This record gives sequence, structure tokens and C-alpha cells, in this order.
Amino acid sequence: MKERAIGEVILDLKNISLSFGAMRVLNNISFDVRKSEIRSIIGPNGAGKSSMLNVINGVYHPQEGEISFRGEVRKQMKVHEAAGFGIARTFQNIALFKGMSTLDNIMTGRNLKMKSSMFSQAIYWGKAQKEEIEHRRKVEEIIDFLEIQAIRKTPVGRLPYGMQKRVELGRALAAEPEILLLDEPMAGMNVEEKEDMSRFVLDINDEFGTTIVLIEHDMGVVMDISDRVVVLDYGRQLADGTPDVVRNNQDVIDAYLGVSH
Amino acid sequence: MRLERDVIYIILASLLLMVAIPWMAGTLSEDIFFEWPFFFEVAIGGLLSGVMYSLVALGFVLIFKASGVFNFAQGAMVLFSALTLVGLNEMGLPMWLSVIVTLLVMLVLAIAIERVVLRSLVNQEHIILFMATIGIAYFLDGFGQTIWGSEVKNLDIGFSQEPGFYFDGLILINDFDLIAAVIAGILVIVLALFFQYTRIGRALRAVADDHQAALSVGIPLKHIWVIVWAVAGIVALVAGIMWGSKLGVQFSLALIALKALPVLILGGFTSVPGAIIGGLLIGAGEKLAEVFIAPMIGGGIEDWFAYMLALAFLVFRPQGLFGEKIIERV
Amino acid sequence: MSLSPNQPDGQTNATLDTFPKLLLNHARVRGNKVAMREKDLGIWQSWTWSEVSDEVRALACGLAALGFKRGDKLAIIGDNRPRLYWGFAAVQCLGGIPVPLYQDSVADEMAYVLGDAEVRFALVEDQEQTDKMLEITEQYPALEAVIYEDPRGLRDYDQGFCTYIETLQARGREFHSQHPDYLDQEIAKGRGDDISVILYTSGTTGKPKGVCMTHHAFIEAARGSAEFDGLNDNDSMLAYLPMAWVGDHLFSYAQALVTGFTINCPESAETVMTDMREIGPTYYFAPPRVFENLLTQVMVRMQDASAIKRRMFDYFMDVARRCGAEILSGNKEVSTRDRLLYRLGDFFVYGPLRNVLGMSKLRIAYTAGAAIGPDLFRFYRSLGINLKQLYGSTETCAYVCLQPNGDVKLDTVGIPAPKVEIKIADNGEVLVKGPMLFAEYYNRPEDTAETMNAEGYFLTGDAGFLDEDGHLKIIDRAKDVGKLSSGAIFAPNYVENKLKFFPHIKEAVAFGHDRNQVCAFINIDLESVGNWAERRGLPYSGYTDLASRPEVYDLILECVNQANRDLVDDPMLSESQVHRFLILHKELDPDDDELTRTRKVRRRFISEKYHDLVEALYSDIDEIHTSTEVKYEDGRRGVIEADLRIRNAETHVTEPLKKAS
Amino acid sequence: MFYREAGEFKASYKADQAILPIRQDRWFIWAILAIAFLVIPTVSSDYWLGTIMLPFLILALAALGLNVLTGYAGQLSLGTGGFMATGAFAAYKLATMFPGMHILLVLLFSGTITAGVGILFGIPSLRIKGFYLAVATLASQFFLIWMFNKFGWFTNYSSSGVITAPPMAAIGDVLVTGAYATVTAKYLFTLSIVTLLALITKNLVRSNIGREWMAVRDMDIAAEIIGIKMLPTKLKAFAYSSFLCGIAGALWAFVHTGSVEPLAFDVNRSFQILFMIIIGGLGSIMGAFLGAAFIVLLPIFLSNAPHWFGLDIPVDLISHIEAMVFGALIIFFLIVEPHGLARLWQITKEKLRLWPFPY
Repeated sequence: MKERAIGEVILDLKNISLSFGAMRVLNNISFDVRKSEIRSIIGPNGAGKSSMLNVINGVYHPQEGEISFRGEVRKQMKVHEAAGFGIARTFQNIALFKGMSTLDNIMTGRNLKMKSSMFSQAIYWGKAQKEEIEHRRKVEEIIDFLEIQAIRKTPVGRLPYGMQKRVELGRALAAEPEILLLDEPMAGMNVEEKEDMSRFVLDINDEFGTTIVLIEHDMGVVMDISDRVVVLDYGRQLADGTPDVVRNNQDVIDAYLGVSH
Repeated sequence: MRLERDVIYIILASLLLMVAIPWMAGTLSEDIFFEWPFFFEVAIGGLLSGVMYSLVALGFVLIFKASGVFNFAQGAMVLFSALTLVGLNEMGLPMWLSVIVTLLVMLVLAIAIERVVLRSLVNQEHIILFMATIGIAYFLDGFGQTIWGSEVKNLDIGFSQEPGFYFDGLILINDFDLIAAVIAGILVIVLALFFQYTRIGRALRAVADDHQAALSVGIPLKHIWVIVWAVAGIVALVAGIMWGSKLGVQFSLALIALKALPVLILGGFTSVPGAIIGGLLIGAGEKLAEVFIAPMIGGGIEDWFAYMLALAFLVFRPQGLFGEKIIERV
Repeated sequence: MSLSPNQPDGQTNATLDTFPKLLLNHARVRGNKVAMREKDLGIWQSWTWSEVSDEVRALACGLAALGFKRGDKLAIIGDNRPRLYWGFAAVQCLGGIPVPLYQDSVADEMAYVLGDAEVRFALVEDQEQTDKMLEITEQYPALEAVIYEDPRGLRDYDQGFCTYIETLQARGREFHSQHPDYLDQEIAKGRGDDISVILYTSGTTGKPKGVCMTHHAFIEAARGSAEFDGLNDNDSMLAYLPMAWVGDHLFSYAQALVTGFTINCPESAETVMTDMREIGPTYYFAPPRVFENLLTQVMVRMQDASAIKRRMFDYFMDVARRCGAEILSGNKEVSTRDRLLYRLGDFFVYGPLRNVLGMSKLRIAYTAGAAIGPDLFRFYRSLGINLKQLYGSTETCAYVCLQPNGDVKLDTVGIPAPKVEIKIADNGEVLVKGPMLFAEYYNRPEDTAETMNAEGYFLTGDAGFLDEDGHLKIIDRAKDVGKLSSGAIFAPNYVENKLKFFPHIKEAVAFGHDRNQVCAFINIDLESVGNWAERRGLPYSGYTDLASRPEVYDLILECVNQANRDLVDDPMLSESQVHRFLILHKELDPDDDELTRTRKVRRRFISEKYHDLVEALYSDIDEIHTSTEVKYEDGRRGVIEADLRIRNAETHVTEPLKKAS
Repeated sequence: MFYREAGEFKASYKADQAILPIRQDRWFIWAILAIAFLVIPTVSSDYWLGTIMLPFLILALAALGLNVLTGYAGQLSLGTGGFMATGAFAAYKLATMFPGMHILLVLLFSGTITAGVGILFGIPSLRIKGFYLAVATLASQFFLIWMFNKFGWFTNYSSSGVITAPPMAAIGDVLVTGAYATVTAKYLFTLSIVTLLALITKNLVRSNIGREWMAVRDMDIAAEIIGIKMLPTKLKAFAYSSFLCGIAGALWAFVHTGSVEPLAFDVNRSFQILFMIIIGGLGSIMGAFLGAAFIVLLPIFLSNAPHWFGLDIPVDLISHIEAMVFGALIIFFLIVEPHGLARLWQITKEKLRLWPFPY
């Protein structure tokens, strides 16, 4: 294995707190993400991991705290703006477009890069057609990368779970994101599928230098592939550091082994 | 139930507007006659007919709550039940017996709908079920008129249609409307009690939240469907009697469903109180607008005013006044 | 038909004696015709002959720049990819020798072959193969450079040792501009009797041997077979079988270069079926198991069809069985009614079926490599698919016998191919001679000598005979053929295959050498018989239970009787009818050393292990108690005990006896 | 069964992304078009062309419009009639204000005006979803019809309320509207427009905008997260849908009936069009046509059926029985194939492609 070139901090979260009504979901969470690293967020169910991702890509707006992205403090942003900033994600419960094929789902991931006018698309001539073909090629490269050639034209609703997860990853990749947020990409998979998915995650990081923020339950996988891990528990931040540091952190051990406090 | 603060604000604001706009219109425009007793007369008349709207909307809510089906056939059920009642009555059955037989017919109808339509379309998308209820509506309209004929029939249940003076003779109100409102009110109370205090009622409420939970109450889903459709049928019959005796039993009864729709979106598809308050707001608003605004823009606005009113409400609360908030989860 | 197309510049078959020369000729003669396609990134990317020639030139020059010398070897490892095929031609241009390896071999196996063939360079497909090469360098430091075709995941590999093929080609283009005549001179130096490729035989025993083939041999084999079947440059072929296998080398490389037809590389192993359907090849080759799997798929999928459709299918398949193969062979004796029915069937069933299998445009399909069941063979032919068998081995360029169009016998492998001579030795072994014979086993003169007799015949190791029409019939491996005590020939494999062609029978072991009659062990096919049992409502708890059922014995008896009826028709083998059989209480298993890893029965071992059962077969008892030690998957050992029944099959009086009476 | 696809491989993305990648399908469509353009006008009676084919085509166009909105973009609408009326009145005003304007321009502009109105009524869709939106669209239906009835400006202050479309020519002096236009000319004119618009619609739905619509339909929040902006995407759907409905309305008033009356576009029309796309198939171009054919032909069949059986039933009773059978058939169809005739067609096609296999 060669060394990855991990760069400067591109995403910095400071003292993030988020509540829904009286329910406090995130409590004073702070961590940063460096360029080209694989950053994992782990923690038991209800620890606020998914909420954390939702905060990062603007679905939830934290009541307190500050997010800076590429050195700039981020203002409140609309949901669709995150994609424009180069943040793509996958979802814990697959959020594919069920009525469309694998190909079309991934094509949709490139929507921001498509610039042809509606009129051009209507006559399907000139720019629109050229664009379709150009992007199709890009999408085919992703299909090739994720080894899903055989299901290219299958409606995603008919695919098995593991494949759907892969297609969703493809859709996120299609945006050529700078940061890829993966919400439990390996949940509900068997060992073989998990291995495949880990390989893809590593390859993506390796090939494209994409920064990856990953939520995962499977501790083994997380410790294997992450550069740094942050541990959440009921909205609190238990630990943050390299897998080794986290593995030896007493709070983490207690929380995971269920030792009463 | 707990009223959210913004709902209260919206209702208060709309009440204020209901008073303010006619008053302003009266002062600004010479076409419009505005006096306080007259204003109240119109408003109360509106509220009373609003109760009638609520009655139809109630049928929608019951079914939507328990099965998620947007029952477009509610209007057809009103027409069908009224036609059946009058038809039986004309055949020589005494009124009380006709009512009982009609109730039985509505029960049979509910069972048939569950057997034929709902069971076959279980787990389908909402829009499919919605379309199916339009199919039911067509079928019932056709069926009812095939059997009972399509000429206008009178339904006389012995209430006076004469207007009477109330509040020291200041305000002229239709007696019939008042009685209808009372009956509708009673029905609403009965239904509320039914939902609150009977086992089936509780099951129905559970079903609205979670089908699994409903099963644990111990009543099969299909029974629940039959029950709500039957109850909706009873509500339709009451509405049919009221509207039928007011307008005569004829095809246009089916169209009152269109009147109930804005009530529904205003109150929220899943809320019984929403149907009541929505009906009142729409009824009063519509009447007030017709009298105090319509003359300025050419009149005949009753077709769409209720919708626009509801639409305006929706922009503030997309789920209706009392509807459950839709939370996006990812 | 004249095979070689217009050849300008005074080129003849004689001057086009190496593959690089053929390639250059195609670039001249049909430069704009598509030579190769590959499904990549969702569409069929294609290369014309002149493009292929350019690419090969760049690759060859790149290799030259890398230090590749005449006589050097290049290992080629990976799925069927155009660039890997270019590797063959590029090496041959330089007078080097390509050595294709099976891509699923583990590193150790590869290390052996690389060492044996003294390979200096490797052209591999992807990261997986590159990793194997890197692993191998530790035990085989002579490996100098690895060229990879798919750069995924390889960006950061040591650039000195591993080179991306496009980088190499770029170097090659530069090299070519500096030395514009170098390559042409190298190509011109090539001679027909240069070694063109070394193919490793997997070898049932011992280490694999490198079979050295000359350009001449492969070109002759390819020309002969292409002429035999009238292949031309409009044909199209799907290249999906391992490149290290002689069949693929003949069909996808040699024949393509000889005739100029198009080869098509599928997108991935999983998409072969879809890709086949898209391409609709006119020429197709598959080992019997592929055809068998296809048939199973057809049957399984048809089982889920609606009753009407199934009935229609069954009806028309009956029609096809009755007359399809005959119509395909141009037999005139088919009744008009049957012809009409076949037409109908062609519209409703056969045509659509060929379409979904991607065989609509198929002119010629071949199978070889193992015995193919007559029913299976007939099935495809009756659908109107011109499926034929050929016979050959790595040492003969997979080219000895071919079945001619219109004269296909189900149980023979056809007539000797053009320029091939066949002789049957006294022990029944098939001996062949012709231009297609291999040069030698690489660095193994003794082995080479052993397989050649004094007259220059190659000893195939197969036993067979020529029937009255001159068709060759292969019955067994020569070393397995024995004699019954009556002196009649006994070919156990032949008998076992006859039995195994029944779907209910998974394995069979026939005994008879030095015995008075043939008896057999049978393994039932758990899936097939299990299905049968379920349909009849017969409960069973597992293999042993099911195998002991009298109903199952009846079922198998029917199969054995049928096999005997077939055997009796063959005068040479009629005495090999199975007289008695038993159904084994356990499945034969490689883990118990009863089968080889390639699932061939180890007859000797089995007869020793179950000698009690064999003796029982040759006695007159009808039931025997036995216990067998087995190894479970988790390594535990256990004992299976069972009471086995022995049944007598119907046998028929053989022809010679009939004559005598 | 009829498919022989083996050997039809695609060597370019252009070929792979063609509307009909399979050769047999292309033949089929060309055959249909040949029949529609050549055979039907020559063999059909004026009755058939005028009372069946014309309304079929125009309603199919409206259904296409609604299907873009509801089937592709997932926004349930009951306002189709209102948009058709807008198109019809816009065309009337344009034709009377600029008498020399060519009918194609009239149609184009009336479509564009309707698109504007569509955008206006589409704005609430940003907040309102599902049935709430459906009911809200009824507001536009009722409001628009009321508006056209109420204000004399729209009818040029015609006293009778019934206004006639002026005669207009399509090419040269071939009239396609008014009393002197031949039915064949009207038919061919309408057919050409509908074919063209269907092609354009197909192009849109297979392009980026189409994928964005479907993404919003299938899962709006996920669509938003991958960068699709809700407002423009939904409004484009409303605009294009209304554009088509507007042209359909203009064609209905000008080419089909020859008179512009709001009654032709009441709420029942909206429901009729909705039926077409449900029966035909949501999210399918073909579905709009199949559904329109079904909904247009069914009542004709139903009102004639008793006659064929020699039954003599009073007219009003027939209309009731018709409604009844219609309702029952709708339910039957939904039960048999909730995804409409297009899905049925799709399944049949798949079966034929895989024949004799079931899957």
C-alpha cells in the first residue's frame, strides 16, 4: 500500500449543536476533515451520526456552532446548494429514483454539470445531444469502476439491496464530488458485499483523491479503512483520532461494551 | 388535542380579515351595502351552511384517516344514499323503515367496496386508489340513477324551510339551516365519542397511524375498512337527507363533494376537528365574499372562492390547519 | 471455395506464412473492415484491421524499446481483451513467443509456467494479475517487466517495473518514428516454422507442459478448418473462452487472422450471455458444458412459463426432435406435414429461442473438449442450429476431425480434416499426422519423443475407431480401455458417459476389465431426482435416503435399460451393456479423493475403496450392508452406514450372437 | 415472438440512446405513422375522422401534457381543463387581435401564454404536495373558467357567449379551421402537430430535464440533495405541461369544434384527461395515446353497444348505464393493471422479446 497524500483541513465543524424541539440530537460536536482522507463517524444507533451528515450537507441547520468549508465560514444554505459545493452523499435507507434505470440514476447525478437549454433538449440536437453522449461516457466509466455493467439498463427497483447501494454510490460519484458522505454504505450486506464496498471506498479515495466521510456500524471495516475516526454517543462526542487512538479510548470501550457509567 | 400556536394565529387572523375586508369594502365601494346586523346575518348563514360542508368533508376524513384513500366517491355516496332513501320512500315504505333499509344498503355497499376494490388494490399507490374511487363515483352515480331515475325528487322531512328572525328580530336566519346545523353538530359529537371511547374507534385511530399497530388491537384490517366505509356511508346518508331536503334529490348532490374539497385541504385530510373548523371558515368566508366582495369583480365567485381561500391557507400550512406535519427524513 | 481473398502485391498463402504477415495483409486488403470489437463503457468499441495493425505496431515497437528480443517470451494473462490479442501479434512481429496463461491460476501455478517457459515479460489485464506478478517476482526474479491493460488501481505502482500499455505504445510510436524500418524488417525475418506460441496443457497428471506450435501448424489448421466450413471475412465470433486454451487460440486468433473475420470481446464474464445476444455471432464455439448449462436454463425458464406456452413449447420441441435435425442435415425423407409443422415451430419456438440465445445468425457452431450427450447435441441441431463436433488436442491445434455440414452423426466426431491422416493403432489408440502437429514440448525432448511414433504420427492417447463411413468415434482414453474376459473391448468412460447423459444420473463408475460382464455404481443427481421425488410427493431426508428408495431404483433402472438399448446397436461395444448396478449411498467427492478436482472419477481408487460392493456386484446377492468413512466440509470425519440394493438391468443379446444362433 | 434482436449491437452512444433502439420497434412506429398519415385519411369516413380521430388526437395531446406533469414530474393536477381553456381563449384573442397571424404562430403563442399561466398556478407546488396540491389545482380550474365566463374581454363582448373560430389556413390556402375546412385537412394538420409535440416531449423526458422531473417524482429530497433545484424543475414541468394543454385547448376550439366555449373545458374534462393518463399509464408517452384512445372509444362503444344487441333503451338511461359501466371498467382496469395500458404494452413487449421464456 502506498501513502495517500492527505492535505489540509477542508471542512471544519466547531461546536455544532442541533435540536428538534426539545430533543437534543447533537451536542457541541467539533471535528475537522482533511483533504483526501477517509474520516469515519461511528457510534450506536441514535448517536446522531446521520444528523451529523445532514448538517454537513445542509439538510439540517444546527442552532449553534460554525461550519467552515474550504476556509470559509458557511452561511445557512439550501439543500440543493451542497451539491454545488462538491458535497455528494449516499443514504442509510437507499434513496434511489425507483422508476429509473441504473444508467439514468447515475446520469441524474451529473445534473449540475449539464448546461444545455430546455429548447436544445427538446429538439435533442446540437448541444443537448453532445452533452448526453459526453456525460454518458463519464457515467459508463463509473459503471465500469463499480462493476455494475450487467445491470446498466435494469430499473433500480428490481435490483437486490447490495446492488442498489452500489448504484447509489455511483450516483454520488457522478457529481465528481470533493467530499463524499457515505451513510452506512455497508449496512445489511454480507461479508463479500462488504469487502467489495470497502474496496470501492478505498479505490475512490485512491483514484480520485475524494475526501470521504463515512458512517458505519461495522467496527472492523471502519478501523481498517479509516484515517481518523470520531465517535458519537447520544449526541455527545466521545473521542476523535486515528483508529488506534479511538480503539484504546476508555470512554469508547465503555460505550461499546456497555459498561455502566 | 393540542392546538399549535400558529394555527391559532392563522384562525384569528382570518377571522379578523373576515370582518375587516367586508367593512373596508363597505366603506370604500358604493356597490356594497354594509351594516353590522346584515354582516352577522351573512356570517351566521355562512357558518350554518359551512356545517353542511363539514358533514360531507367528515366522510372524506374518516376514510382518509383509516385507509389513506382519498375517497372521491363521497359525493356520489351522498347522492346514492339520498336517491335510495327517496326511492324506497316513494315505493311506499314509511320513512323510518326507508332510513333503516338505506343504512343497510350503505353497509352492503361498504362491504362490496372493500371486497371488490380495496382488497384488490391494497398496497397500490395512493393515486391509483384515488382513481379507483373516481371509478366508484361514476359507478354509483350511474347505478343510482339507473335504478331510481334522474328526475328531481323532493325529500320532505318535515322541517320548515321558512326563515325566522332571531336576536330580537335583528337577524334573519333560515330555520332549516339551523336545524341541519344542530343535527350535523350532534353527528360530529357522536362520531367524536365513537372514536374516543369505543374499541373499534380506537382501532380506527390506530390504523391511521400504523397498520401493524392496528392489527395488534385485534381487529382485522379488512373489517376496519368495512366499518369506516359504512360509517362514511351513514355520514353520507345524513348529508344526503340534509342537502336533499334543501336542494331536492338530484344529480347535483354529487357535486357537493367539490364543495367539501377546499374544506378538507383547509382543515387537513386527517383531522375531524379540521373538517368542522374548515367547514365553518369556508362557509362563512364564502358567503361573506359573495356578498361583500363579489359585486366588485362581477359576481359568481362561489365556484372558486373556497378553493382560493384554502389555497391561501395552504401556502402557510402545506398540511392544512390540523393535518399532520410531513417530516422529511433521509 | 477459394479461401484466401484477393491478395495484392503477389502475396500467396505461401508468402503469408506468419501471423504478422497475415495481419499486415488484412490491413492492406480490408483495412476498413472491422477486425475486433469490445464491449466497453456500454457500447461496442471497434477497431478496423488497419487500426489493429497500427496498434500492434506500436505495441511491438514499445516492446522492442523495452528490450524485447527475438526468441523472448511474453506471458499473456487476462480475460479476452483486444489489447491482449494484440500482444500475441506484437510479440510475433518481433520473432518472440507469446505464452498465454489461464487467468484464474494462482500465483504459484503461474510462477511454474513462467519459469518453465523462461518468460521475461508479462502482458496482464488488471491489478489482480499485476499483483500476482509482483508476488511471483520473489520466487522468479527473471521477470523483467509487467505491462498492464487496465490502469485502475495501478496508478501508483512502481513505474519502472509496471508499465501501462498505452504508455508503452506511446514509446513504441516514438521508437517507430526513429527506426521506421525496424519492425518491417523484423516481420520479414519471420518464417513459417518459427514457434508462434507456447500453449500449456493443463495435464491430468504431472506438471503442465508447454506445447510449442509453429506459425505453419496453426495457419494450416486455421486454413483447413476455414476452408472446410467456408468461413470468410463477414463472419463474426465471440471471444470468451480462456486465451490460454488452444480452442480460443485457433478460433479467436488463428482463424481470424487467416480469414479476416471479426472477433468480439464481451464486457465481462457476467455479461457474456447478453453480449452474445447483442452481437449475434455467425460462428460460435463452446465446450459441451456451456451448451448443457444453456439447455438447463432453457428448461428451467420454460417451467415457469404459462401452461399454454409450455404445451406449445413441448409440442414443437417434439416436432423438432422428430425431424429438426434431419431438416438441418438436408435429409429428403421428412414428410411435408412435418416440414410445415417445423416451419410453424420455427416461427413460434425455434426462431425466438435462437434469438434469445443470441444464435439467430449462427451459421456454424462447434463443440469439443469432452463428450457431448446425443440428446443435448440433437436438441441444438433440431432447433436449426448447425452445431457440430470437432476433435483435436492442444498438440494438434485442436484440429483432427471435423463434422461436415449435412453429414453430422450424433456419436462421432466427424471425418479427418483436410490434410490430416488418421490411423488406429492395434490397442485402439488414435494416431494422427498432418501439418498441424506441434513442434515439441518446450524443453522436454523425452516427452516429445514419447508422443511421436517412428512414422511421425502423434499418439493422441484416445481410443476410438473409424466407422463404415469413415467417421471417427472416440470411446475413451486409451489407457483406460480394457477387455472383458470374452475378449471384447471395454471402454469404461464410454459406458459411464452414456449413463451420465441421463439428467438423473450424476456420476457413474463402470467395472468390467477382466470380468465377464459390465457392472456399475451410480450416483443420482440430487437436484434432478429430488425434483422428481417432490413432484411425486415422495418424502426423503437426504441423499442416502433418496438413493435407497425402490422408486428411485426403478427410475434409474429405466435409464440403465435405455443405455443398454443404445449400446447394443454398436457392434464394437455391445458387450459393454451394464448387467448389474447399485446406487451408491454417498456422493462421490473430491474431498474423499474419489474424484479429481476436475470431477473425473478415479476408477482405481474407487474400486479399491468399495471392493466389497464391487464383489457384491459380481456375485448374485441382491443386498449388501456397507459402511464408509467420509470427510465433512468442516474437516470432521464420520461414517455412513447403509444397506444397498443391487439390481439387474435388462440386457440384450448382441448382434454377433444373434447371427450365430 | 416477433423480435429477432440478436446481432443488433450498438457501436455508439448515439445509437444506444436512440428513442427506439430496437429495429422492430422502429418498423412498428413507422408502420403506425404510415397508417395514421396515409391509410386512415383515405379509408375513413368524415364521421370517423371528425368525431373520433380528431378528439382522440387532441385529447391525447392534453393527456401528454398532463402526463409530463403528473406522470413524469409527479405533480398531481386536476386543472387540465382550465389550462386547455386558457389555450383556447388565448388563441381566440390572438387570432382576432392579429388577424393575419399564421395558425402555427397562434398555436405557439397560445401555448406559451398557457405556459405562463401554468407557472403561476405551479408556484404553490413548491410547498404543497400530493392530494393537497391536486385539490389546489382545482382552484385554477374553477378560477380560470369563471374568469373566461365573467369578463367580456375574453369573448370580445360577444352577446351570445358562443364565439366562433375564424377560418385559418395551414399551408397555402388549405383551411384547417372554420366551416369550409375539410375534415381530412383538419385531421392531417392536427396529426402533424401532435406527432411533432410527442417527439419533442420524448426528447425532453430522455434528457436531463426529464431525469430531473423523474427524480423529483421518485424522491424529491434525494433529488434536492444531489443538486436539483425544486422550483425551476417543478415550474418547468408546469410550464411545458401547460404549453401542451394550451395547444390542445386551442386545437379543440379552433380545429375540432370551431367554437370557443368554456363549458368544453370544465372540471369533467380535467378528470377525463386524468383518466386517460391513469388508464394509459403514468410516465409514458405511449400511455397518453393509449389512454386517450380508450377513453374516447369506450363511451362510443358503450352508447352503441345496446343498439348492436338490438336493445332499445331510452337515451337518459343509456347515459346512466354508460357511467356505471365506465366506472366499473375503470376499477377493473386499475385492478388488472394499475400501471396502465402502457405497462401492459411494455410487459407484452418484454414477453415477446423473451419469447418463449416467461422472464
